[in-house]
Formats: sequence, C-alpha cells, structure tokens
Amino acid sequence: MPFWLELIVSVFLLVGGVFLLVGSIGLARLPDIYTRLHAPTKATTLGLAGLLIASMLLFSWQNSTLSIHELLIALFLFITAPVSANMIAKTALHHRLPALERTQNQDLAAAARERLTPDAPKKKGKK
Amino acid sequence: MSEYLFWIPLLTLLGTFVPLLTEKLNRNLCALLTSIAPALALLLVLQSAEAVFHSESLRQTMGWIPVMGLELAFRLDGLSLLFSILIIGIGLLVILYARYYLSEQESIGRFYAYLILFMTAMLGIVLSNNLIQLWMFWELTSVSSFLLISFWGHKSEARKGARMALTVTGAGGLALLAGLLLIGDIVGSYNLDLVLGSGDLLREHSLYPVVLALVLLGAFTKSAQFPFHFWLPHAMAAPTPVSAYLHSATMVKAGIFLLVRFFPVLSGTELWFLTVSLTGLTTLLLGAYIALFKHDLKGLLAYSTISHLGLITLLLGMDSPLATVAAIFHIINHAIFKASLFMATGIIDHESGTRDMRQLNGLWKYMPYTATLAMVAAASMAGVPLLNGFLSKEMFFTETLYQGSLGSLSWMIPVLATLGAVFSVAYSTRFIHDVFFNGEPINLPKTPHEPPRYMKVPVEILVALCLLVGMMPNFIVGDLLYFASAAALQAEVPSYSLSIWHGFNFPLMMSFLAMLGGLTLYYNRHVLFRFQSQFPDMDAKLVFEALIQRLVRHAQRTVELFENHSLQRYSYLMLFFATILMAGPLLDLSATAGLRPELPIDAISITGAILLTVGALVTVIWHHQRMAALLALSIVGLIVSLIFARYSAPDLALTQLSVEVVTVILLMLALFFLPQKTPEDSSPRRIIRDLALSSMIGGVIGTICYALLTRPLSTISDYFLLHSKTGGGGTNVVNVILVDFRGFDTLGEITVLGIAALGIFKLISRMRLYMPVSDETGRLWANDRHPLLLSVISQSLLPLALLVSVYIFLRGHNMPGGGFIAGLITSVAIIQQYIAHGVEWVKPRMKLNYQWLIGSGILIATLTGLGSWLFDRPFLTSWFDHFHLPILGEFELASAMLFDLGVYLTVIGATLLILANLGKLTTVHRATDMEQE
Amino acid sequence: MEALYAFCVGIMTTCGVYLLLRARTFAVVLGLTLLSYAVNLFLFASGRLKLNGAAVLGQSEQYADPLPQALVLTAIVIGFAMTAFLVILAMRARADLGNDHVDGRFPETPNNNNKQEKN
Amino acid sequence: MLDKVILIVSFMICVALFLNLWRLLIGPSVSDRILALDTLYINSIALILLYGIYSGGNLYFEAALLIAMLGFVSTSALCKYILRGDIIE
Amino acid sequence: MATPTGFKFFPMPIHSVLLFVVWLLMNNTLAAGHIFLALILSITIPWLLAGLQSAHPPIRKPWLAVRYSLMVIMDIVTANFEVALKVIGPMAKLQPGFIAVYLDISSDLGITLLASTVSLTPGTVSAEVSEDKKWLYIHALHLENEQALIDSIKQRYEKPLLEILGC
Amino acid sequence: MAHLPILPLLLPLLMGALLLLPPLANNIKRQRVATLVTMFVLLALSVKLLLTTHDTGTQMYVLGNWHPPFGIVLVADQLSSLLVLLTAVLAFAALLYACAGSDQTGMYFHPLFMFQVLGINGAFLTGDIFNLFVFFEVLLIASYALLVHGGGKQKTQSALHYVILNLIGSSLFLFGLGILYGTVGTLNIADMAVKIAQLHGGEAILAKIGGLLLMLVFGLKAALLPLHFWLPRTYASASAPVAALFAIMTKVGIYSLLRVHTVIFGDHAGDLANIAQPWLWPLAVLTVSAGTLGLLASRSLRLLAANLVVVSAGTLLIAVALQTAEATGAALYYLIHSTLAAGALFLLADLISIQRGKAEDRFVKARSVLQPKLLGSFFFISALALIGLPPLSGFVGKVMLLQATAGQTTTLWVWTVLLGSGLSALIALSRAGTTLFWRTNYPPAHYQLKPNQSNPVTAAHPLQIAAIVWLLLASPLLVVFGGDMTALTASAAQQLHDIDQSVYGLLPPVSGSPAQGAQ
Ligand code: NA
Ligand code: NA
Repeated sequence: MPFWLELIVSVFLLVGGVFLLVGSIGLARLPDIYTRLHAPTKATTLGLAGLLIASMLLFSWQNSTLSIHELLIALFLFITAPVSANMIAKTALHHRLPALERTQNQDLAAAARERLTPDAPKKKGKK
Repeated sequence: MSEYLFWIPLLTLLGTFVPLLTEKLNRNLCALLTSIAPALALLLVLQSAEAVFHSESLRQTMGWIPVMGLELAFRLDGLSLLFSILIIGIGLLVILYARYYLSEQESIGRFYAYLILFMTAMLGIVLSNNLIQLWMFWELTSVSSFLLISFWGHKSEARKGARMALTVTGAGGLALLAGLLLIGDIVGSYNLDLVLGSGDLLREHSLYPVVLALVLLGAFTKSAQFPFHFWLPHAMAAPTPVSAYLHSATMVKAGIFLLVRFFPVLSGTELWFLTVSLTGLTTLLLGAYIALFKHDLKGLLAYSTISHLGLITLLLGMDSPLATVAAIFHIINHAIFKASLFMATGIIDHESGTRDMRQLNGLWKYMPYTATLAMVAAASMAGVPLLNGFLSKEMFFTETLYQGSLGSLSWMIPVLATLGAVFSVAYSTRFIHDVFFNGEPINLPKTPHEPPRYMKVPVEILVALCLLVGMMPNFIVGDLLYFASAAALQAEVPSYSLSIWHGFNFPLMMSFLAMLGGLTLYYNRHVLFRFQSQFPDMDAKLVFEALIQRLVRHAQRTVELFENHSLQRYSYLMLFFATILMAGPLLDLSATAGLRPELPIDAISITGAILLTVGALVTVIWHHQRMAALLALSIVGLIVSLIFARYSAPDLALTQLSVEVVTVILLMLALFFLPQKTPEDSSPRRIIRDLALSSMIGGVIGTICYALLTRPLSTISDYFLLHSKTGGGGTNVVNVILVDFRGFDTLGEITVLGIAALGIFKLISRMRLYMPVSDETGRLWANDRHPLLLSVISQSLLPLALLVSVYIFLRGHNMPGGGFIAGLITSVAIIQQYIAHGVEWVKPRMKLNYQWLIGSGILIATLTGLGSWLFDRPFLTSWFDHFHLPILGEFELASAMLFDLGVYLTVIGATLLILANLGKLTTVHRATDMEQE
Repeated sequence: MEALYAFCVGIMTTCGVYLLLRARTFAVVLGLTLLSYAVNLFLFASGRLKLNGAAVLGQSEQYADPLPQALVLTAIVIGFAMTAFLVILAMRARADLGNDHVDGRFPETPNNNNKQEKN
Repeated sequence: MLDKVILIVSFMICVALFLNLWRLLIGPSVSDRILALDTLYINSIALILLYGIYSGGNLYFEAALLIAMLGFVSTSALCKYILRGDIIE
Repeated sequence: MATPTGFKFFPMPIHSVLLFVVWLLMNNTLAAGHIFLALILSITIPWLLAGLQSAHPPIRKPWLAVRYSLMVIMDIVTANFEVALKVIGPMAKLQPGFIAVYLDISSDLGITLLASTVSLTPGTVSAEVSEDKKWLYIHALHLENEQALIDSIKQRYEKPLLEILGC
Repeated sequence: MAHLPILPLLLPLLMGALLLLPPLANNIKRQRVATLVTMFVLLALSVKLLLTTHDTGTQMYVLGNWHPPFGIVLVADQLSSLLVLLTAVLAFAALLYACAGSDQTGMYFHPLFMFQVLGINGAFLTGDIFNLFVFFEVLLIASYALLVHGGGKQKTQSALHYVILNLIGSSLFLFGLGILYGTVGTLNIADMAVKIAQLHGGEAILAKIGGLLLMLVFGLKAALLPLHFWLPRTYASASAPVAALFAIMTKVGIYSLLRVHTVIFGDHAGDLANIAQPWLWPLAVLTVSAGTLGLLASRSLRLLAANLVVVSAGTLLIAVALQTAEATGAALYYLIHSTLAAGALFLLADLISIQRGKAEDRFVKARSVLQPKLLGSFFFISALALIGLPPLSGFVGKVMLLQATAGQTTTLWVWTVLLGSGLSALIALSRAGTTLFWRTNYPPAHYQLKPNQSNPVTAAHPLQIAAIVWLLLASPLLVVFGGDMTALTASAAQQLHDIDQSVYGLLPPVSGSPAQGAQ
C-alpha cells in the first residue's frame, strides 16, 4: 500500500475515532438530556463517516474496484439519526426532564411538550 | 384326548354375554338361557369325571404369550373336578334362586353377567395348569366379585364393602403374584405340573420363607383369614344370591383352593405348620365367637363362614395327609350347607323385609317349609349327626387329637377346637331358635309367607345334599373326595373311612361336648351379650375407611408438600439437579485446561467482556424496573452478536442482531400489558439461595466451556467445507449446511417458528386485557400517536429496507445472509411502519395474510424437498446449476434458493402474525380498562 | 481469550439462572433470554474459537467450524420462537389471572388449603 | 502505521463504549439511557468497521448496515414505548 | 395494492432511482446481470409498496437538491468541530436554549427534511413540531443570538427546501 | 416405497401447512375431513413401516442424499416404527374425539395437531441428535399451543409452568449437545456411539456431563423425579383430546433415554458405559413412589389419570435403567398399553366431567352422569387396564416387567414399588369409580334431564364414543394377541440392544469416507 494512501486512511480513521470519542465524551459530560442529545447525534455520525471513508478507500484499493457500499451505512445513519434525536427529545419533553437551569426560553419547552404554538408575543420566527 | 377342557371356562365366558343379550326378553327365559352355558360346562366336567376317577389328570395346553411364560394350560384332576362341580353346580342353583330374589326393576341381565363372569374366573383358577394363568383368573375373581358386591352401588355400604373386598383381596393378589413369580423363577417354569414336582427344590431354597409368606398372603386375604377377615362381613352388602355363591363355594374357597393346590410343594415345614395352623385356629375361634353376637342373619353367617374357613385352614396347617382329606371334605360340606343357609336367609329377608334377628321371631308359623329347610342346614352347620357337617367335623376333631407339632402345648388344639365348636353350635342354635321360634315377630315391614315355589328348589336340593352326604357319604362323595385328595396330596391317599359311626371315641365326645356346651351357651346368651356389650362395637368398615381416608390425607399432605405448584421450586430443583449432574464428573477432571493453544487477549475483547458482564449484571440488578432492564439486556444482545462477528460467524452476528430487535419490540409490546415494576417479593434467604445456585451453575458451565475450548477437536465439518461448493453449490458453508446438508433441521426450525406464531395468535385471541391509561408514574400518555418525523422517515426507509433484505436473501448462499435474516429485516421494516403509522393506517394498505404466508412458506420449503423425488433422490436432495445468458452473464440457480424462499416467507408470516396482531389488540379499546390487581 | 470467553458464558448463565428463579414472569423472560445467549455462545464454543476464519469459501485461509454455527443459528431461531410464545403467555396469564406471578397467585398462607373432599 | 492507528482508534472506541455504558448506568432518566444505547449502537458499528479494516475481510459490512438499521428501529420503538406505552397502536 | 398516485409502473420514480443506485452500491458492481436485477427491483419494490407510501410533493429542482445536500454536508463537517470544542471545553460556558421557528414550509416531507437538517447541523436539535405543523421547536446547544439562529435556519435551509419541493 | 420412513413426517407437515391455506383454512368441516383422512393414511403407513422394518430390517433414510455421519438420517427400526404406529393409533382417537366439537373451542386445533404429530414422529424417527432437539422443539411448541386450547385460567396457569420448565430443559439440552459435539465432533447417533467409546481422560469426563444432561432433559419429558412436578396439573388441565395425545409425550422422553443411553452410552461405551444407570434407577423407583402417592392424593379423575401417567413413566424408567433387552422388551409392551389406556382415561374423564355438571370430575357427591352404563363400562375397562388387573393388557406388561427385574439386587425395591403402585391404583380407581358413578344425589333411575337447564348436559357424541372404544379395544387385543405383541416388542428391544444393528449397521463400512453421491 502506498504511503500516501496509508496516510489518508490513517487520518480519516483518526478523525473518525476522535469524533466518536468526542461524541461519547459529550454524552457523558454534558449537563442535561437536551444538551446530551447533541453530542452523539452528530459527532458520532461524523465519526462514523470518517471510518466509512477510510474503509471505502482501503477496500477500493485492496480490491482494485470502487468499494462504496459503505456509503449506504452513512446514508442510513444520516437519515435516521435526526429522527432518533427527535424521538428521544420527545420523550425527554414528555417526562418533563429538567433542562439546565440557565437554559433560555424554557417556556418553549412547555409549549413544545403539548405541541402547541408558542405564546403570541414570542412569535419570533415570523418574518 | 382332552381338547375340550378349555371349553369349560370358554363356555361360561361366552355365557357371560347371554344374559346381557337376552335381558330384554322375559326374565324366566333370560334365566333359562343364562343357565345353558354353565349347564353345558357342567356336562363337560362330569364327562371328564370318569377319566379322573381312573386316576388320570386331563390336560390341555395352548401357546399364548411365551415371553412371559404364560400359556393357556388347563388341567383337570380330582381337586379341579371337585371344585368345578361345586362352582358350576351351586352357580346354577344361584341362577335359579336369583331369578326370584331380584326385583323387577333390577337389571337381572347385568347381575347374571357378573355372576357368570365370576364363575368363569373361579373355573379358571381351579382348572389352571399355569401359575400366571392361575393368577390371572385369581384377580378376575376379585374384580368380578367387586362388581357383584357393589351391585347395589347406590348404597354406601355396598360401595364401601365392595371396595374393601377388592382392596384386601387385590393386595393379596399382588402378593400372590410376587410369590408365583418367585416360584416360577426358582423352578424355571410356570407350569403347574413342573412346579408341583419341585417341592423339595422350593422348600430348600433360601427364598422359601418369602415365597411362602407371599402365597399365604394371597390365600389368607382371599379366604378371609385373621387378620384379613374383616372384609368378608361387609361383602354382605351384596344381594343375598351373591353371598350364597361367594361365601359358600367360590370366592373364599379360592384361597383354600390355593392352599390345597400348593400343599405338596409348600407344606411340610415348621413354618407352614405354625403360620397356617395358628392362623386357622385364630380365625376359627374369632369367627365363631363373633358370629354369636351378630343380630343380622347374614352377619352371623358371614362370621360363621370365617370360622369354618379357619377350620379348613387349620386342618391344612396340620400338615398331615388325613387332615388334608378332612379339609377337602369340609370344603364340600361347608359349601353345601352354607349356600343353603344363605339362600334361606335371602328368602326370609325377601319375604319379611328384614334380617334382624331382634325383629324376626316365630317365623315357623308363617313359613314352616322354609323354616324346616333352614333348620336342617343350620343343624348341619352345628355339626349335628346324620348331617354332612357332622362328618367332617368328626374328622376335624380326630385330626386335632393326632397332631403334636406344638409339643407339650399340643393339647390346646383339640381344646380350642372344641371351644370353637361350642360357639358354632351356639350361633347355629340362635339361627334356628331366634328366627323361627322365640315369640312373635316385631315390626316386620312385610307379613312373611312362603316364597315362590321355584325359589325354594335350590334350597331343597342343597338341604337334600346335606342329608344325603350326611347319611351316605361314600355313595355321594366318596370318589370325588378320594381323587380330590389324591390330587391335592400328589401322593398316596391315606386310608380313611367315611362312615357315620366310628364308635364311641374321643371325637364323638368332643362333638357331644360341643353340642352341650353350645346349647348351654345359647341358653345363657344374655350374660354373654351383656359381657360383649361393654366392648365398643368396632365396625371394620369404618375403621378401614378411616384408615384409607388417613392414607389419602397423608398422601395429599405429602404430595402438596412437594408438589406445591411453585414454579420457583420446580425450576430450582431442576437446575439443582442439573448442577449436581454436571459438577460430579467435573470433580474428576484433573486439568481444566487442555492442550489447545489459547488466543491472546486484547483490549477490545476485554471491553466487550466488561460491557457484557455489566450488561448482564445490570439486567439482574435492574429487573425490578423493567424498562431499564430491557435496555441493559439490549447491550448484552448487542455484544453477543459482536462476539459472533469477532469469532468468524458473520451469519450468526446478523441473525442475532435481527432477532434481538424483534425480541425487544416484542418485549415492549408485552410490557405494556404487564406491570412496569417487579415488586420485591423474594426473601433475603431465597435470594442468597438462588444466588448460590446460579453462581454454581454459572461456574460449572464456564468451567466446562473453558475445558472444551482448550481441547483439540476433530469434527465432521471438513466434509462440509470440502463439499459445500461442489455438492451444495454455495460458498457460504454455514448457509449450505442450513439449507442443504442439514436442511431438515431448518425445515423443523421454520415449522417451530410457524407453530409459535399460530400458538401466539391463539393466545392473543379472546384475551381480556388490562390496558394502562398512564405509565407507572401516573403520567398520561403523550398525545402524539404518530410523530411526524418518524412517520415520514420510516415510510421512505421501507423500500430501502426491502431492497436490503433482497440483497441479504440473494447472497445468502455464497456470503453471509440468507432467507431467515432477510425475512427478519423485511418484518422489522414492516413493523416499523406499524410503529410509525399505527395499525389502522397499515392494515388497509397492506393486505398480507400472515397465516397464509406461514402456510405457503412451510409448503414451499417442503415441496422443494419433495422435488427431489422426481429425480428418484431422497427428500431434500439439492440441485443447482450455473447458466449463462447473453449480456446478463453467468448466474446460478439452486433448489436451495427456493427452500430459502420458504424460510423467508415463514419468517415474515410468523413475525408479523405475532407482532401486528399484538399491536392490533389495543386499537379498538384503547384506554378503556384499568389496572386491576 | 478462551478463559475470558468462558467467563462471559458463565456470567450470563449465572445472571440468567438467577432471573429464571424470580417470581414474576417478566423477570423469567429476561432470565431465559440471558440464558439462551449463554447457551448459544456455549454451543458456538463447541466448535472452538477462531479469528478471521469465517466459513465462507475463499474469504479466509483457515475456516472456523461451520457446523456449530449452523446449529446455533437454528437454536437462535427456535429460542426466539419460544421466547415469543412465553412472552405472550405471560401476557395472557396476566390477563386471565390478574397478576404476573409465575404461579398465577401469591404464595398461600399454610392454613387455607385444608379443604378435604370425602367420598 | 495503519496497524498502530487502528490500535489507537480501537482504543478510542473502547473508551467511547465505556463512556456510553457509564451514561447508560447512571441515567438519570430513561431518555438518557436510550440515548446511551443508541450511541452504543453507533460505536459498535464503528468497531465492526474497524475490525473489517483490520482483518481486511469483506464480511462485516452487512453486520454494520444491519446495526444501523435495527438500531434505529429499536431506538424509535423504545421512545414510542415511553411516549405511548403501546408501540403499535 | 392500490396505487394512489403516479404511474402504473413507476409509482415512486425517485425511489426507483434511489433503489437502482443503492442496489449497485451494495453489490459494488456494474455488471450487466446486476443492472438487470437492479432494474427489476427498482420497479417491483415500489410497485409492491405503493400502497404504503403517502403522496409526497415531487422534487421540482433536482440539481438544487444536490447542491443543498452538499451544502448540508459541508455544514455538518465544519460545525462539528465547533461542537466538539464545546463538548470538550468547560461546561459552565454553555448557554443552551430553546427556540421556536415558524414554518413556511408546509408539506410533511419538507418539515421532515428541514428538521433533519437542523438536527444534523451542529448546535441544534429539532425537538418537536407543533400539532398544527406551523412551528418547529429546536434546542440549541449554545444560544447566543436567538433571532440570528432563527433567521439562518430559515434562510439557509428552509428557503432552498421550499424551492426544491415547491411548497 | 423407498421414501416410506419419511412419510410419517411429511404427511402431517404438508397437511399442517395446507390447513393454513385456502381452501382448508377457516373451514372446520373441511379441516376435520382432511385431518381424519391424513391420520388414517398415517395409520396405514405406520403399519406398513412396522411390517417393513420387521421383515426387511432397519430402514435408513438419508435426507438430502448426504450420507452418514454427515447428513441427517432417519432411522426406522422396529422400535421407532412401533412407536410411530402407537402415536398414530393414539392420535387418531384424540382427533376423532376432538372432531366432536372440542376442536372448535380455540383456533388452529387441526394444524397444531398435525404439527404435534410431526414433532412426535420426528423425535421417534430421527437418527441425529441435533435433529432430535429440533423435533423436540417442534413437539414442545405444538404442545404449548395445544395446551392452552380451549382457554381458561387453569390452562394458562399450568401452561406457564410447563412452558418455562421446558424452556429451561431446552437450554440444558443445548448445553448437553454443545458438550457432546465439543468432545466427539459429530451429531449422528450411531457415529457418536462409535466415537464416545473411544474417549478417554478429560474428554470422556466432559462427554459424561453431556450425557447426563441429556438424561436430565429426557427425564424432564419422561417425568423423572424431581422433574415430574409439572406433569399432573398440566395434563389435568389440558383439554381432553390434547391430554390424550399428551399420553405419548412422556414416552418420547423414555424413548429418547432408551435410544441415547442404550445406543450411545450403552454397554459398549468404554469409560462411558451406562453412565445414567446409577441415577436412573433410584430416581425411577422414587418416581413411581411419588406417582403412587399422587394417585391416592388426587382429587379429580383427570389428576388421577395424570398421576397414572407418572406411575407408568416411572415404571418404564425402571425398565430403562435395567438396560437389558428383556426389560426393554417388557417396557415396550407396557409402554404401548399404558399410553393407550391413559389416553382413553383422559377422554373418558372429559365425558364424565361434562355430564356431571358443576362437580366436573372431582371426587365429590354430585348428580349422576347422563349415561351411567356406557361411561361406567368404559371407566371399568380402563381402570382394569391401568391398575394392571387381568384380563386386560396392564397385567401382561406388569408381569413381564416384574419378571425382567427378578433376580437382581434391586428386586426388592422394584417389586415393592411396582406392586405398591398397583395397589394404590386399585384403591384410587375403585374409590374414583364408585364415587363418580354411584355416589350421586339421586339414583340414576330417578335422574331426569330438566329441559330448562342453564348448562344443558348432552349425551356423548358418537365420535367421542368411537374414540374411546378405539383406544379401549386395544387393551384386550393386546392380551389376545399378546404372543405376537410381546414377540414384536422383544424383537424390537433385541434390535436396539444389538450394537451391530443399532450402530454399525447405520454407518458406512469405513466411517469417514466420503460416501456422498448426490448431484
Ligand atoms: Na329373634
Ligand atoms: Na397497539
């Protein structure tokens, strides 16, 4: 295997590994369920993407054909991760899990829980 | 020369059906037709008499079950002849008698059938020339007598009496069986001829005492010897014809017959003498004594029967040839007078409505003819001269005088015998005086009068016999007695004389004493009655029933002690047993590790092991919070599939993963209907106990696993690796094993899955549910039934998932995958639609009949296997070939694919039948029922 | 490695058996699931452990024993069917008997089962 | 070099797995645990892919794919259970 | 199974294309046999599943869709680093908060795509959609300027999505 | 008829699948006809199979044309064909009975019934130890589903115990199989027998554990103490045709013990010869004792019948423990007899409990049955047979067993419990019969059916009567043709104990040579 390829693969692997680790660190460290949601849903997906690219490169070289079926895993993850996050967020809201005290707009969480529209003065999104 | 022997019992056996078939006809006709078979049998017996009287024993043998030494072997010698004549003769009289005894409402057909069946059994016993056959008929008498005694089954005493008789005689029968089998084992044959010739062999065998005890148990229970006598009086609950038959000539005489039959081989020892004679003596005295106090006529006769049986037993126990002759003679005499007495009692009962001697008085006035008959018979029972009872009693007294086996105590036997005779005279006198004289009847239900003409005929015949035998013994029974004795002794018959006058001698004095004593005793009976009345009246029936009740209660308590319907105990016992079975041999295993080199440990493995361990432990620790436990369990499942992946089993990893998810979904579906928390209901002791056992098992299993892993092994698998491609057409050996080498396992496996689904559907249907309206904290459920994102994304993933499952399916034969995994992926994808959209949305849009899927899946797999029959190969022989098509290139077709399709369909059908229907449960009545506990 | 593997099997057996011996159906289900994991790993181990030896011809140099794998696969499927049935039976028991005790009732006090039936 | 990198990355993933386990154990809420499990699934995919790279085998892709798919189903079912109790209604 | 909308053979043309590509992707091949197979599957699977699909607005501007995807991917990559730093950095500095975004996009698919994008791009997670599908509730890991975040979501993601889907 | 040995499996399998599909699905009348015809054909085939094995020797069916020891084989020797025939006879009666209406008290009776027969036949016919496991599971899962047929609390409750205990059993089975494969590396029973004999040292010890675990598992099915506790209530709660069919289930365990512990761990197994014996015989004696107590303790006829099953299972286990051809032959005869008689009693108990109203089959005073003569005669006959009283088949079996156990060190124990169990059965059944039929509120003659009863009592359906008669007829026939029957069982036992036939005859001359000739 040429050194450059090994290097690239290594870099992707390391990046992937780091992001996976960071995601899990976030999961362990972050202070409330809502913040914890962020870490794994994206850091880990990106981390996995790193590994997948490394794998693609390596196997493409090894088998001398384009090996891109790993993309499928990435595709799946990118499609499903937001839904998982959404569902977990819903459970957190449903269980009225306390957000970090300094979380802004906690009243919105209450509205979100009941799937209502936010109060009239707070319609900040309106153009 | 004697091919007709088996016709004797066969005729009566066939005759059993006659009354059942002719019951609908007129009762007289029924009785008449019923008599035909026994009458013919009697003719056959009498026809053989001549041969027997020429010292021949007739024999007939037919093969039956050689493996168990059972043959149909009949033997007619003097003893059998005597008994056969008694059995059939008295039986015929009873048939006639019963015709008038039973009321119009009672099923005479059933009665006759039981009676003839019983007769058959008795004939079978006395004609047997094979021990097992003998036992067969022996037990048949117990059974058929049960039917007879319990003929009036709606009466409690009849039921209890019958059960008691059956239990006691049945138990004795089992002992007898053991004894006979031992005899057969010792002698090496069950043939009576051979056995009778092996007396010395038996007597000298170390097991002789056991054999003797067992055989005597059989004989004594049957012939109501003390202490097994108690059943007999209660068998009087039977209709009187039954008593007349069972307690004179047949049932109880079977025991006596057995003693006589085995006399040549078992007697002649100290043991025989002591047990048999002492038992007989006790029974004789006890029966005679109690008989006096019975107010019930049949009760009196019952104890009298016991007493006379004791007398015969005593004679046999004396172990002398002459005593045996006397015993046989008394068998005849007792049968005759006792049968007639019972019949007379029946007439009295029938015509006056009671048998209580306190009510019955002075019947002489109402039924003088019957009274005369009864009085003659009773006199015979008392041993009055010129009647048959006198003769055998004289012989009995003689024999008591001439034996000396009790040494210096031998004088007691004649004394006690005389004492017995005193009581015998006393109760006979009571029978005569208390019933026919002694004033006027008291409160009789009916006004007595003479019975119908033909009801008296049997009694007349029997009483006539009493007189005839009593006066002309030689003429009437001389030959019969002689040859019966010869057969019984299997040796020279000693000389004896059957005359009515032997001069003034000691026995005559004993008779005289007995007469005198008896009359005196009867005259002063009130003193004795008063004396007796201070003892509590022990009802054997009650005692026996109480005993059985106690036995039952103890049994119930013991059973409940162990069988307490606690699954925890049953599981514990099984697992404990398993631990013992495994740990025992393990202690012998000197070195746990074998010689196989071990793989090195790495960080990932340690991580996996820790995750797995923690997951498993946490599942246990959290099992009270079920949802959390489920999460912990999921970790374990995940790690297990990673382990499979690690150790070169990709197929297993895939399968484990997909099964895991379906299982978790299923558990959640179920959890909804189950309590969310497990209460703490194990005591600390139980927890420690369970922990101890489970860690023992875990340790043992782990050790075995390690021991296996470290030992080299050569298996048959090289063959599979070698032939997978060439013979099975696939490179994924595991898959080829599944669909080809061991495709039959897989066929079974999908059948299991299909059956499970059917069973689950069966369980779900008509289930009453408790549906919680809130979670365990009391929080109402969220109102968002179908979250938007989930719905949209799940929907768009479905085609993709299906594509993946096709991919997994198609590559299965050559790469990890296959029908099972593909089926699970498809199912999970569809389940995801149910989760995201709900049943109401999915159901109309997907009209798959899951049941049909299961059926067709199994069918396809089976038919694929059957396809090989077309090529004359065994079931499931696979076929594959490579084809080449232009443009598309080369591809492979294999029957295994079709088989796998069957697997695929079954899996989908089964999984969805389970999950979708489970989901459906709630759609209709969501949040209606509340928790109920 | 073999020792570690055996340890894992042992631990799962222990936990599974302990849960099997609990009084509630759900715990028993969990226990059986754990036990069947242990059983599957055990059966798998009867072919010994092998790294990089997937029994796919041409994919490895030395192959792991494929036969136990096939057996485990069958065992997994059958185990799934059985677990599923048990789970639903547990539901049914809850529905029919009103509780989720494995005996369908709570342990009795010793003095209420003295009813005797006479005949 | 690649071997060492793989070793390092596998070590990272192991640490990540432990962190997931830690979160799963301490919770505090069920949502946290579901999240931890979801992350555990993703890290397992990573582990499998890494093992595939390490062993040069082509046999592990499907396992990774399956975890991705089934992990999602499992997570959404668990959440649905928390939300509605009844996951199929 | 009924086909509510679309052609008889291609009830879901986009799906068909996707399936075709994915099949070849999975098999890592362009062999004729597989192309044939992919063709069959990309027709039959949508056809089989047509009943289980809700009607979605067709993609009006496919190229814009591709551009959008690439942009999102870039956003994911760059912003992931930010999140990584925040995760590793001191927790005390975090200023999380909820926001509600009013939705102009109305189709289910559009809302889903927007919410997914928001979740994938770092710093934000779509937590809930209001029952009337007019509001998207988002949790932000570090909320400094609420309005700016809302505007950026609407401008950067919602607008192109509206164009792509046409509603 | 080259495919004869597999037909007893394929027939119920195919019919089971077809019953799930139109036109048979959801049409009870068609299903009845279909399954009855199937069972009848199966009966004929089983007779043919038995005759064939008797005349031309063991039939081996090489599935997939993969020759032993590699593929799965079916082995139809005299023993297995005899049991397949027995199953057919019993199942036919159970099905007849069910067709009178109890098949409609729940779903899927007919397909489940077919699968149940499949599982039983499979367990009898297979020559492969793992395949035996698979068929065990088939018969178990079908039995789980059949057990809850008809519904009701009792069924659910006892099913829960039955299922969980058997699931534990299945796990132990797999542990055992894992150990055996891990020591000998083969699954074919005959091949295993050859290889077991060559084991020494640590491997032998491990294999011993495997063998003992299998003993436990088979013991669980065969109701060996202390694994029998589940049986009485389970059998007593099952619906009548199911309980009747279950009468064969303990025999599957006994058969497997015979097969595995005579062929694999038999006399010739070297270090591992007769490993189960020291456990088996005392436990078997205790099993009979437990069943004996159970007989006395039973409060209902069905419980009594179930305890009779325990007694007969224990009795058979004693014979199995003896490991002699004579004992096995006797046991086979007794097995046939006890299975059919117990099946009849279960069916009869159902009729009685239907006709006795609220009291069902409990031993209490109650109203009289509607057909006292008919049911009473049936009861009497089956009681005679089950107690072991002449002239019905029970005594032949029992006497032969006693003969087979004579002259051993254990004779005293064995005879005592065997005879004791007979006495206990006598007491229990005579009490049961007199109570059920005679201890009535009104004498039968005065009993009239009131027209407006909430729970109308119906006379037994002709099919139900036919089913019982069919089973009861077997008992006298077994005695009348006792010579032939005992010769048959003796020959089957001889064959099983003959290592040349039961092991070497089933393997290629040189074990391990690739004999595969497929494709
Ligand atoms: Na009087
Ligand atoms: Na539902």
